[in-house]
Amino acid sequence: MPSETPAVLLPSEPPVRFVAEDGAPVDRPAGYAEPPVERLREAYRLMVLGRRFDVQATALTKQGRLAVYPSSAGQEACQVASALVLRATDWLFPTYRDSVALVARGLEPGEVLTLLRGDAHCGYDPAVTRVAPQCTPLATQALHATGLAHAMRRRGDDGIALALVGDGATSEGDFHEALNFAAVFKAPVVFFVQNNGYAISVPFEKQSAAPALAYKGVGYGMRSEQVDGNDAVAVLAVLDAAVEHARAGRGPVLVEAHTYRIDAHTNADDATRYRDPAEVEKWRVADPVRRLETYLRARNALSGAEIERFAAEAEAFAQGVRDTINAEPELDPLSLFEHVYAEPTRQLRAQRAQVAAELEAVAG
Amino acid sequence: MPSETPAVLLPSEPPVRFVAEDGAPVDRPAGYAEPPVERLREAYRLMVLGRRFDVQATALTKQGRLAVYPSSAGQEACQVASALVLRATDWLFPTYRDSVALVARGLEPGEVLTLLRGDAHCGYDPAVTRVAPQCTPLATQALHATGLAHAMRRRGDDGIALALVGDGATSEGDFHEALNFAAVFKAPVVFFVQNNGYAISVPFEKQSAAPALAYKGVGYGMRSEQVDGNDAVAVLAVLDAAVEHARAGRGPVLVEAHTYRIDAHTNADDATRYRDPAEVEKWRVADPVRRLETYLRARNALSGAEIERFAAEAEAFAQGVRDTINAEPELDPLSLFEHVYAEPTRQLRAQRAQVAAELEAVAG
Amino acid sequence: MITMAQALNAALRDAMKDDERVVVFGEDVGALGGVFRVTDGITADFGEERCFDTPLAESGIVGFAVGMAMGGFRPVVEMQFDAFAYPAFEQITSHVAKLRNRTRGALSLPMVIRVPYAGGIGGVEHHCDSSEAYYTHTPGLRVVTPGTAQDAYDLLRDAVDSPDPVVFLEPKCRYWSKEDVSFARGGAPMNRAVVRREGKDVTLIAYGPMVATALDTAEAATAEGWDVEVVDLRSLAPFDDETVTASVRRTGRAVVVHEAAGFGGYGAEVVARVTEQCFHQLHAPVLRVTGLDIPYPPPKLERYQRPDVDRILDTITRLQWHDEPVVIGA
Amino acid sequence: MITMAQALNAALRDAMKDDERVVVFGEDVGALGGVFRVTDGITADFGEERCFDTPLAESGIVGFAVGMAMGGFRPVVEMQFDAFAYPAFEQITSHVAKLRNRTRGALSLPMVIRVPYAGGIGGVEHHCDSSEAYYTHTPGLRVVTPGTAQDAYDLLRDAVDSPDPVVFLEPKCRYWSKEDVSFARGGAPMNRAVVRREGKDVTLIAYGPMVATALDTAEAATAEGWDVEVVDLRSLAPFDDETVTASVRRTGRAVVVHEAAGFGGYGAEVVARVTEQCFHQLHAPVLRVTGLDIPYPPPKLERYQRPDVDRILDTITRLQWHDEPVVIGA
Ligand SMILES: Cc1ncc(C[n+]2csc(CCOP(=O)(O)OP(=O)(O)O)c2C)c(N)n1
Ligand SMILES: Cc1ncc(C[n+]2csc(CCOP(=O)(O)OP(=O)(O)O)c2C)c(N)n1
Ligand SMILES: [Mg+2]
Ligand SMILES: [Mg+2]
Repeated sequence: MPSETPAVLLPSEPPVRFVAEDGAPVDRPAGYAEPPVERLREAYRLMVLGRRFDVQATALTKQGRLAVYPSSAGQEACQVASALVLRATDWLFPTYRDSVALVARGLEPGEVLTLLRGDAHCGYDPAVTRVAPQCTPLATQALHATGLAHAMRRRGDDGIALALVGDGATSEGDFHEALNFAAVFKAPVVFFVQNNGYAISVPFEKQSAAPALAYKGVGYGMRSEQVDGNDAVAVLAVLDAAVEHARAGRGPVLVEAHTYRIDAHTNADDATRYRDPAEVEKWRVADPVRRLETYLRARNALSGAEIERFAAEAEAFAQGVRDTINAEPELDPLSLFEHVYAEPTRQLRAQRAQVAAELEAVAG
Repeated sequence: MPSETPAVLLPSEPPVRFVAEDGAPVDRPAGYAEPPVERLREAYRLMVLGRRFDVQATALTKQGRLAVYPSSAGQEACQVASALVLRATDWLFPTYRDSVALVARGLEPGEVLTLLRGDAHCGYDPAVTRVAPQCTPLATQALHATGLAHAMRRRGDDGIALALVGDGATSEGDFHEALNFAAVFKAPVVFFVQNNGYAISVPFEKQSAAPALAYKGVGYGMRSEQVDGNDAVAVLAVLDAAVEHARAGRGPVLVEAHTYRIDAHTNADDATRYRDPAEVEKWRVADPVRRLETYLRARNALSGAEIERFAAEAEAFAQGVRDTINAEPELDPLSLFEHVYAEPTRQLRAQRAQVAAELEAVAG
Repeated sequence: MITMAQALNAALRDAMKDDERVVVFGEDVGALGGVFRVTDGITADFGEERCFDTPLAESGIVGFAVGMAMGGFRPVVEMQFDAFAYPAFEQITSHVAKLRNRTRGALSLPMVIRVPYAGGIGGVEHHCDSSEAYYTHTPGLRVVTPGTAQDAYDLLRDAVDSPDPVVFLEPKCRYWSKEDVSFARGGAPMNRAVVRREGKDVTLIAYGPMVATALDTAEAATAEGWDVEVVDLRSLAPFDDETVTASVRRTGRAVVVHEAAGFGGYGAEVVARVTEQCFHQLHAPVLRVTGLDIPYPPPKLERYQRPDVDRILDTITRLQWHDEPVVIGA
Repeated sequence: MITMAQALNAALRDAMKDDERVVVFGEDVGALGGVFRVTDGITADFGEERCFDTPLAESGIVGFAVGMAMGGFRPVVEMQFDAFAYPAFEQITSHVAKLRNRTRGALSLPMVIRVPYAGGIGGVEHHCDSSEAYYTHTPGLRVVTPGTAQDAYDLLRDAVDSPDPVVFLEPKCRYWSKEDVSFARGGAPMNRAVVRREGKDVTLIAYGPMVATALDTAEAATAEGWDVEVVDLRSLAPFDDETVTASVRRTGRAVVVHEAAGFGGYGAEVVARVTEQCFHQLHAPVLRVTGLDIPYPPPKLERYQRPDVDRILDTITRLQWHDEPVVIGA
């Protein structure tokens, strides 16, 4: 027996918004309280930091310091909110696109970029940070988040899991299976879809014919919501409510944020092959950082001096990122054999010995 | 841009019904015309035939004549409607559960049971019958139906594809991917979910928390409907409309029929391990064959003599099935090598020669 | 005397008793007890929390298990049949096998994926695949398969205890074979092969469904005057080179037997390893007796697919006992 | 001189020109031209109907292609990277490989599944898997892989023309290698291996990404006084026993080279077949030079994974030129 009527499960129409593109407040959507101003200021600070980090990381790809970097420029409201709505004991399941969310959660930027700089592992300790390795096989992590959320609930923790998913990834079977498992087991997980309009070159119209991805929720008996993803106030308000819903044991929630990928898919991509630069310009107007800045300034919640301070802080942070990444550590080829199994098998020990002998031959 | 508003895409609530459990007519649901009485009589005839076939097939498993048989007892309204709503040029994509639909479409019962009697192939020629092999890997055929529907549209045919899917199979990733591809490409395909309450032993409550599976449609931008699956009049009416929608190029449709699997999952299953016989009895009251019979009789559209004639016809049919299946043909082991590739490879020719030599050794 | 299915059931129960973190889930494993009754009565005795039915989605089951294992549980999941594990292939190959490595050991995945596999039970299409080679080629997985009820118990206990993910392949055709089983866990460790029968003329290397066939062959071979040694691999990955090569060095001849299609099958690895390591002790090439390179045949024809005593004996005959080279399949 | 990527592009275009039924689809193959630009400009030149982007779902792509093939088209689909074909594993294994057999030939599936595979391009995790062994073990599939730009053209044309489904593995690291390519289709048929370089001392058996490495090794080996023959398999399934065993019988020694992990890899089948068929002509065991049995390493360490000239030369050295037995890995 479904516990909720279909109407309750449908998302708001139009998407929830607190702040218009020009930074002016709009009517409050019923059911969502505006987050306290301190929280908004913190979001602003982290968005500035995150954007600077993002620019820095892209620059490092040009210098060959990173193998690849998928930018989250334009998605800072979503990224930062994903970190802010969680407790330290909650789990975050990010994709390759979500480095800024990890930075906002307080992870070491050098660790966040470990894999992208060409190392074999995710850099940070997921058990300590409660951040799963950034996931590349699309939508697969949504199932991990669901299982982990269920595990927390089974153990009596009140932790929740937040799974980040792209619009393209919602087309994968694993996305469907994750939502269904979550709803059936009432797992405390929030699926947060950043619909940035593209999956590499494929625009949303070719990805789905749905009125919005949030309309998928009802088909699982899951609460759903859609939100203006470039309005940090709205994203925070909606995600806070979703997290609370999940934490209270009332089941999973699907949230879709309508946002835009300002940069190419990664530094290796050429977006001019498939989209009109005018479209990008249009979305620059909806910039989430500036929007929040305007909103806070108008409310006298942010001074010019503070803006400068945050910018300077971000600059120093970027310098730190550069220093860390430029101090390239030697990677030990023999480490490749260490973590395939809890103990290297006989076969792997033999192969390690062989590589060790090669290294010695070269060295000697 | 989605072409339809979300509300248009949602299913009727409650499910569409023309005839109550006791056979009395109910109010006509807006938007669906009642099928002509001749069509209902034909449905009745085929349901009687199908049920008799089903009983016969189960009996043949007990005699070891069939390896296994998944009964569609209780689902005759859905099965027969699935055949009746299609033109000869349309394609049907059935599962292992849908033998009665194949019989209703006019396939030779001996061919329908070929695989289940232990042969290597589906028995009938899909290219001629326009019926895909009965599919076991769950939900996989929904994608084939979508691709084939798209192919028909691309060639300018006005054919459609009808994909039959169980409630359990809707949980598979392939179901999701099929619905999404269908909606994005506007493929002329109808997904017909026979929600018979169980996936082997797993009841629907453990399969999905959705208010109904038909609520999944909106999340793909797809029209959807739900129907009383034991009301042949309603199933025909709803499927006719869905088929017409698809044929007219207006996109795919998801239809869910609420029905019940009266028998165990297959002859090999023991349903008493997981469900209360009282539940089965409750559903026997909703029997689709008797319901249609009562309805037609009350409208003077079916006489006692006709009922007897249809029963006799079904009996003769069953006798034919017995005769066919009892006349066990020899299977040629060497045929195993013929259709792995268009031409057997050198390697397969060598293996065939080896088996041929073994056979000769035994024979000689 | 209990069946292999019962031995597996006992192993699950004992593992669940010994470790609160062990949970069992999959399709129809609850009230029904699994289509092969391996989980019979476990939900009734341990509760829905410990053994439960999931929605019907294999990738979902495995991915959910990954999450539960990250969350401190030790999931044992059931794939209902071999071919129905394929939807989980990405989760198994890209995550289950790699998560430890991707996190430098910070996360481990102590989980078991049980897969009833292979034929011999009159199953229809998609119900009889021998899928071992798809798993054994993937670094990060352990792959084991019992050939006896005793090993079913021992290996499953070890698999649940393993800190590494284990693909646990259960030979369907042996589910109902009966044997005395000890629950004392005194058997060989999970990664070791065992010599099931000693012999001096030729080594038959088998596993899972073919162990019994290999032993039958050894018995039949005595009539021909051959003293056949039978090695049961038990662990397909990693491979126990030591036990196998020791046997082959003793006998100088070997035949690998499996039910899976031969081409690119697991037996090829066995042949290659043994040949690399024992080349100069071999009197003849290591030969294979395998399934044909065709989709698994239907019930009425499956006997042509599965290695049997005759085919194995024929192959032993071809091991150049009289030192004339043979040319095979050329 | 054109690159392998361009040769593939030309093959697709020519196939589309010659046969209206050929359609190309997958992720990002339209406006973008594929992440490796193999489909560059095809949508622009042939229209959206013939070459189009799909939603992001690999099982969906393959399953949809099955349906289109049933409906009379000849789909050529792209999996964006090796590891991203895994979600399609069930469709490939249970349907693509088997539909003809399940319908006694009434339905055929003339479709091509293009998979950019293997490493050597500095790719991050999940972008460099050598997944050939997962496909070659599945009866009903043909599996081919070009090692040269010319073969890229020839094999892809043949694959599109084939009445059987073909898994077409494209070695990513060779996409940008340049060569003169003839579009005359005068090459060897799709199911044949070719001798790329003649030699009399030892046969190197390679395919796809390793053909160039094998040729480099042969060149380097002349300095050591070895005359090395190089066989490029091209077709992994079926395997061309004739060409390969003829070569090995001539040279008496063989080394199989591939980038995939060694254990249970395709090379094991090659070793097993060649040994079965040439045992008495072999002066030494057939050895393998393969990837390590670990998840594919990250960019900075991938050189330790991939067979290179040194490792192959070292292995040639171990081919018992002086008739002392060696014991490997024991
Ligand atoms: C299973 C799988 N298929 C394909 C890819 C290759 N790929 C990487 S990112 C990407 C696009 C993803 O789009 P979306 O989900 O919208 O996320 P975004 O990159 O826009 O954040 C693709 C196709 C992949 N990583 N995994
Ligand atoms: C991919 C896959 N997983 C598991 C199975 C085993 N199996 C066969 S039928 C079945 C239940 C299907 O239930 P449902 O879709 O509701 O169809 P019904 O049998 O009720 O008609 C299961 C689990 C399968 N055939 N395919
Ligand atoms: Mg996107
Ligand atoms: Mg059902």
